[in-house]
Amino acid sequence: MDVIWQATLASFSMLMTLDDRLIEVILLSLRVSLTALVIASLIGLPIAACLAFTRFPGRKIILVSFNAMMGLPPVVVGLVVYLLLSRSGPFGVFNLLFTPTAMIIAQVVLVTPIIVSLCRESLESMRREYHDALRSLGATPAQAISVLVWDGRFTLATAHLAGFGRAIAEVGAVMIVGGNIDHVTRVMTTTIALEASKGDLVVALGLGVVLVLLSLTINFLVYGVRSLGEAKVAS
Amino acid sequence: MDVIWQATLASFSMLMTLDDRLIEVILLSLRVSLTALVIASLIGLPIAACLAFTRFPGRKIILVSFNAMMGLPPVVVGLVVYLLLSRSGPFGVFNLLFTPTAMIIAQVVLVTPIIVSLCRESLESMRREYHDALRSLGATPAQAISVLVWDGRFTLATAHLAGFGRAIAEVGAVMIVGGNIDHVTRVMTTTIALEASKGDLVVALGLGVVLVLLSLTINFLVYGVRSLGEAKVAS
Amino acid sequence: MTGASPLPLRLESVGLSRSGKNVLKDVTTTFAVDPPKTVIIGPNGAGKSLLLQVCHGLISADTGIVDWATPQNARALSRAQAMVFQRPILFRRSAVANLILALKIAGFAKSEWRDRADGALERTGLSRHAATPARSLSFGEQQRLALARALVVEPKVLFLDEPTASLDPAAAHLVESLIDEAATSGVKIIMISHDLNQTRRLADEIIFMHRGRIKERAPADQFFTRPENDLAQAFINGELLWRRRRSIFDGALVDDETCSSEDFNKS
Amino acid sequence: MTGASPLPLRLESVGLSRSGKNVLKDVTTTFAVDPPKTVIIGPNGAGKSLLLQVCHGLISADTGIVDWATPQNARALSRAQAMVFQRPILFRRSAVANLILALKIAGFAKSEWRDRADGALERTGLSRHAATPARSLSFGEQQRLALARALVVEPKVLFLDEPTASLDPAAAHLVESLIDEAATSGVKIIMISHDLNQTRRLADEIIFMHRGRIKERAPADQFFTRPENDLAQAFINGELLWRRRRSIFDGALVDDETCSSEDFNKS
Amino acid sequence: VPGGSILNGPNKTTDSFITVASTTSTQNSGLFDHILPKFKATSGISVRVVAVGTGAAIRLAQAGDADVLLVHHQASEEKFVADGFAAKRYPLMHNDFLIVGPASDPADIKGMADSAAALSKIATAKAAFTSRGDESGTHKRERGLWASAGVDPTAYSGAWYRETGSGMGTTLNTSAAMGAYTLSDRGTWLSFANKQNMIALVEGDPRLRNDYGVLLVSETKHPHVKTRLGQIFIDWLLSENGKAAINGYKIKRQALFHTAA
Ligand SMILES: Nc1ncnc2c1ncn2[C@@H]1O[C@H](COP(=O)(O)OP(=O)(O)OP(=O)(O)O)[C@@H](O)[C@H]1O
Ligand SMILES: Nc1ncnc2c1ncn2[C@@H]1O[C@H](COP(=O)(O)OP(=O)(O)OP(=O)(O)O)[C@@H](O)[C@H]1O
Ligand SMILES: [Mg+2]
Ligand SMILES: [Mg+2]
Repeated sequence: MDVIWQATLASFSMLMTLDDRLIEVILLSLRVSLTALVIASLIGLPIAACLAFTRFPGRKIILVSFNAMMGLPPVVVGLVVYLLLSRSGPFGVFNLLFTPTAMIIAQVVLVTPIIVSLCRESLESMRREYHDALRSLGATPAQAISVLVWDGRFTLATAHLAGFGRAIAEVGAVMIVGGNIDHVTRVMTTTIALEASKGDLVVALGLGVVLVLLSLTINFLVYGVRSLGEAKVAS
Repeated sequence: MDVIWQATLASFSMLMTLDDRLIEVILLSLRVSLTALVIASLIGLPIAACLAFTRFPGRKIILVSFNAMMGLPPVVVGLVVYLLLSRSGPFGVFNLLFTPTAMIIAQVVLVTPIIVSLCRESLESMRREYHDALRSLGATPAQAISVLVWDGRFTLATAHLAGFGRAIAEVGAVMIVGGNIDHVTRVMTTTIALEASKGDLVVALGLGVVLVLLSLTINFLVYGVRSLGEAKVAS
Repeated sequence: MTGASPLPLRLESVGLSRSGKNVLKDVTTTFAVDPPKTVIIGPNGAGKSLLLQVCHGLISADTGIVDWATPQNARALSRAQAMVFQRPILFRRSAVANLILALKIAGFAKSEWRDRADGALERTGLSRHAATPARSLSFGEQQRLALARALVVEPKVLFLDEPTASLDPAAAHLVESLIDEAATSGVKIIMISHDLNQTRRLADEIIFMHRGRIKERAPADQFFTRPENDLAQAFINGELLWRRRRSIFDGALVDDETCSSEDFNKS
Repeated sequence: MTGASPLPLRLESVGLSRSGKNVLKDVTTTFAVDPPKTVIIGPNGAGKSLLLQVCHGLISADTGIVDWATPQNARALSRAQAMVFQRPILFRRSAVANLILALKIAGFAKSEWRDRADGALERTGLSRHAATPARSLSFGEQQRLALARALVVEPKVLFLDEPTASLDPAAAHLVESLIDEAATSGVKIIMISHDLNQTRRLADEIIFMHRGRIKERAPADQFFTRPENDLAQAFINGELLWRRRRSIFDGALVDDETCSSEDFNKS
Repeated sequence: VPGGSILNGPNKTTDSFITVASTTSTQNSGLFDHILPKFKATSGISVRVVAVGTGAAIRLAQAGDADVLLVHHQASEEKFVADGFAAKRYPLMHNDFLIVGPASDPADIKGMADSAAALSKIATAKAAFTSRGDESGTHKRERGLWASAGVDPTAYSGAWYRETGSGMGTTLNTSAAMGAYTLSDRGTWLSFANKQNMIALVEGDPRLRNDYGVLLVSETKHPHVKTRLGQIFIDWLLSENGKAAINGYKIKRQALFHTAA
């Protein structure tokens, strides 16, 4: 138990001193996970909107599949991305293995289903409300989707936070495709795993606390923005 | 790329033959993750309902914290549970470390925030609709919550699927607190990680495919039940 | 249910603001068991619905006092009241399940649920819709179901927010007679209506609201024959009100931002 | 917007079922530019709202044909129409933003948005609520905003589902005159109403519905003076309808499961 | 541009680097952190270490995802050469394995010189023993020792014999919490911080010697491999400077790795 207490102290001294290595690792974590989130959102949001707004045969199957893919095992995703990016794989020539790009790709695969499923759920409940009005006004699908996205932006933000949480906390996939190479692909979670395997539990947990604080900060920031915005358009 | 193809074949032959070891691992995975889900639901649903239905100072902070905790890093959770259950830890006397119980505890920690956040979100949107009617009828908090949970059961099911997906796919925490001990605490994800570290990618991926198929099956089952039920009470 | 009526309900200097606007201003009034039927009238946006919700305890006033006479616990107090909202709020269940839920919450014995619910559906003409999901009923049917749900728990005080707005003439009449029946059996009715004919038929006393204030409160016959407030006077002249206001205030009448109701009174 | 009217709209043997019930049965009728104002009346649950939605294209009929005369593309067709729903559906934006969104979707030039929106708010008496979130408006204000949103895009055909149900008498009058104005300028009005006085004032022709069927369609004066269908006759006698039906059918009238309307006609 | 990607990490300005596939034992011991800065200083070449299980490391090298392979299982390394994935195995350094366990020592093996005999005592006592169980170099060595002891521990798998199926550090964490014996390499053991009440019990048996080899991935199998830079790295490791760096890595004044003289 001592260890947990020491780790908390360690995390604070880490945050106080903020040495270059810690900053490097934190920044890489943020860069990788935020980039992955943006890409996942660019891919996932249109898919979610289409699934929410259109009806076609096989839609339900796609929809349930995306739900199931929220539970894709990171290690499996890591292995598949590894095989694709490996020199002997189809995209080997791009030399992406063991780079941050590879980690971003893996996280995009993990985060996209979360964005699709949660955004679809919230867009769909908006759609139930708005559908008749939008149809009646003669909105094109693109117009309708943009209205749904805009008026549902606060719930969509929550979905994105869930996706970001998954990305920043994830270790299995980035470990495999990034290789946890010092100064190149070492992020917070892989550092924690490494320190834990060295038996240095204080450092591992201290970093863990830093990571959790980071998540909390981002969540509170988004929450702040959200409640400022919501106050203006309270329903 | 070959490997992916081989792995798919391997997964089918695994499923065809279904040898005892595979069954053992699958059953343990299901047992651990389903138990964790049930416990997380028993803890999380009442919390979600309270957060959705009551207003008290500090509520928003709790709410955002649960949102942030959806991104708890599994390795960190694993370490903390490890320290708590370790011989020298406060609960060492119970001898739970490296048992399925320890894995369940770790997964409960990971899954509860997901249940709380997603269920709260959906209960809260139900509450916005129902609040005045329930207040007007003079419902006690317990009655109100039971109405919200019952009428929102289909969305709540989705939240539970997301939690289950997280649990069954998770490796970082169960590896640390379970120890991946053969015949005792070896589940699907830890087996996959082990096979991957042996370099046996075909088996690793094959198991991955089995795991994904399992998730898909459960999702489609729940979906089937859900749509049968929804048809009856379409709004 | 059994138990004494919690009336009278006393409001003193009640004020409420929304988005910086004062939507209820200095409302002081009392609702007693007698007269049985009080009808609140007034133009759209006068604050009628908000006042009803403040009385019913759904909204707490920003300033002032809302006070029930009988010192009862909160639960008994809320069980003594029922409300029909302007926009019916029905549960995602069948029509009959909506009624049964209300009975269950109100603490009726399980053995009575089905009979009471069926009786309420019959009285509101919804028997053939018992098993229909409440939310797929037509708007008028929904409004009647909401009324059935309010009546079925046998409240002491019944708040009704335009309960017949979407009803066909026959159904409106049916509802009026149900309201009358309830009042006769001792239920206090506090109701909002836009239909002046209906108000004439039903009301024992009338409250006229405008811009968040109670402008006049009078027994029904007196109100309709000799309203004291000139805005009320204009209002009960029905379509004349519109013309008159238009001619006096040059088209700024429904949206008379330029002339506060105070000005109007002075004029 | 510019463009020719897509009328006449022809319905042939239109049928619709919900949860196994036939809620529209064999509806055959035509809506032409003339007469300008058609009012649909009938008891709650008659299928009026569903019929309007079928006409507007929001629900597709299960059987039969719904056909516009002018072969226009779907988009132009839907832009030529507007509808006010019985339960207003407003966007989670301010009142004025609701109108601007409608203008944007209808393809008006950006430079005109603000002026047109402000004009529509003024005409419906909502200027002082321009910045209020649409969903916190009072019910009557919401209904007027929904009307403003339908009018602002200058449709050729206007579907109105009880647009004055929650309005105070003055506002109802205002809305009636707005409808009249629109009709005069060539907009086809197809409107549902429960208010027989209003129907008398506004309607050029009347459609009477009962139990999913059109029972009678006639010019307004003829309908009110000499209705052919006896159900319609009972209906326009207002409260008499209720008494008469009660006396004949022993209380089973609003919920006359026991006597189909066919029986009624024969009687 | 080596690495090919625009997102190539913080030191994308460094245009020369090589990728080394190695085992967790070398990384966890901290050896690389000690020697790589020295190599970078003399050669200007960065070394990117991907530390995984021995099996996975060999796979990486076979797939052409690493330029240099540095592991500790001689048989696999020789097979790697025989399969044509490398021209030659260079013996690099050695350290040793040791049996560690709880200070209470329930099987009473402390100070024994014969590691196989120690294992049979553990088996007789049915004292908890954690095995890597991951086909790593360490695991293979442990199985060899059991064979010498004439015990088939897998028959007791799940009882007192616990196969953790994970890396050395994780296995040590498990052992510490469980109060179990285990076989560890000295490097990981010395740098391991979560020993709790574990101590070294059996060491010095010649059968516990642990040899590391280094191999350059074949250019003929994988033309893109950075043969020149990889060879520079291997040459430096084998040079006097390299040896001095390896031998100079100490924890608590104890050297972790020894090169051939
Ligand atoms: N959140 C808010 N922001 C701004 N104005 C508000 C808000 N909530 C309510 N209002 C205003 O308060 C006023 C009173 O509303 P209320 O619903 O009580 O009116 P009402 O008398 O019931 O009208 P109606 O006859 O249309 O139902 C309205 O003008 C409404 O716009
Ligand atoms: N999903 C459904 N299941 C069962 N009945 C349905 C369903 N949807 C609609 N109905 C029924 O269809 C009938 C017609 O509904 P509609 O809304 O058109 O009535 P209306 O004439 O507009 O009545 P109102 O005057 O009350 O608005 C109603 O009796 C309604 O209960
Ligand atoms: Mg109101
Ligand atoms: Mg209707």
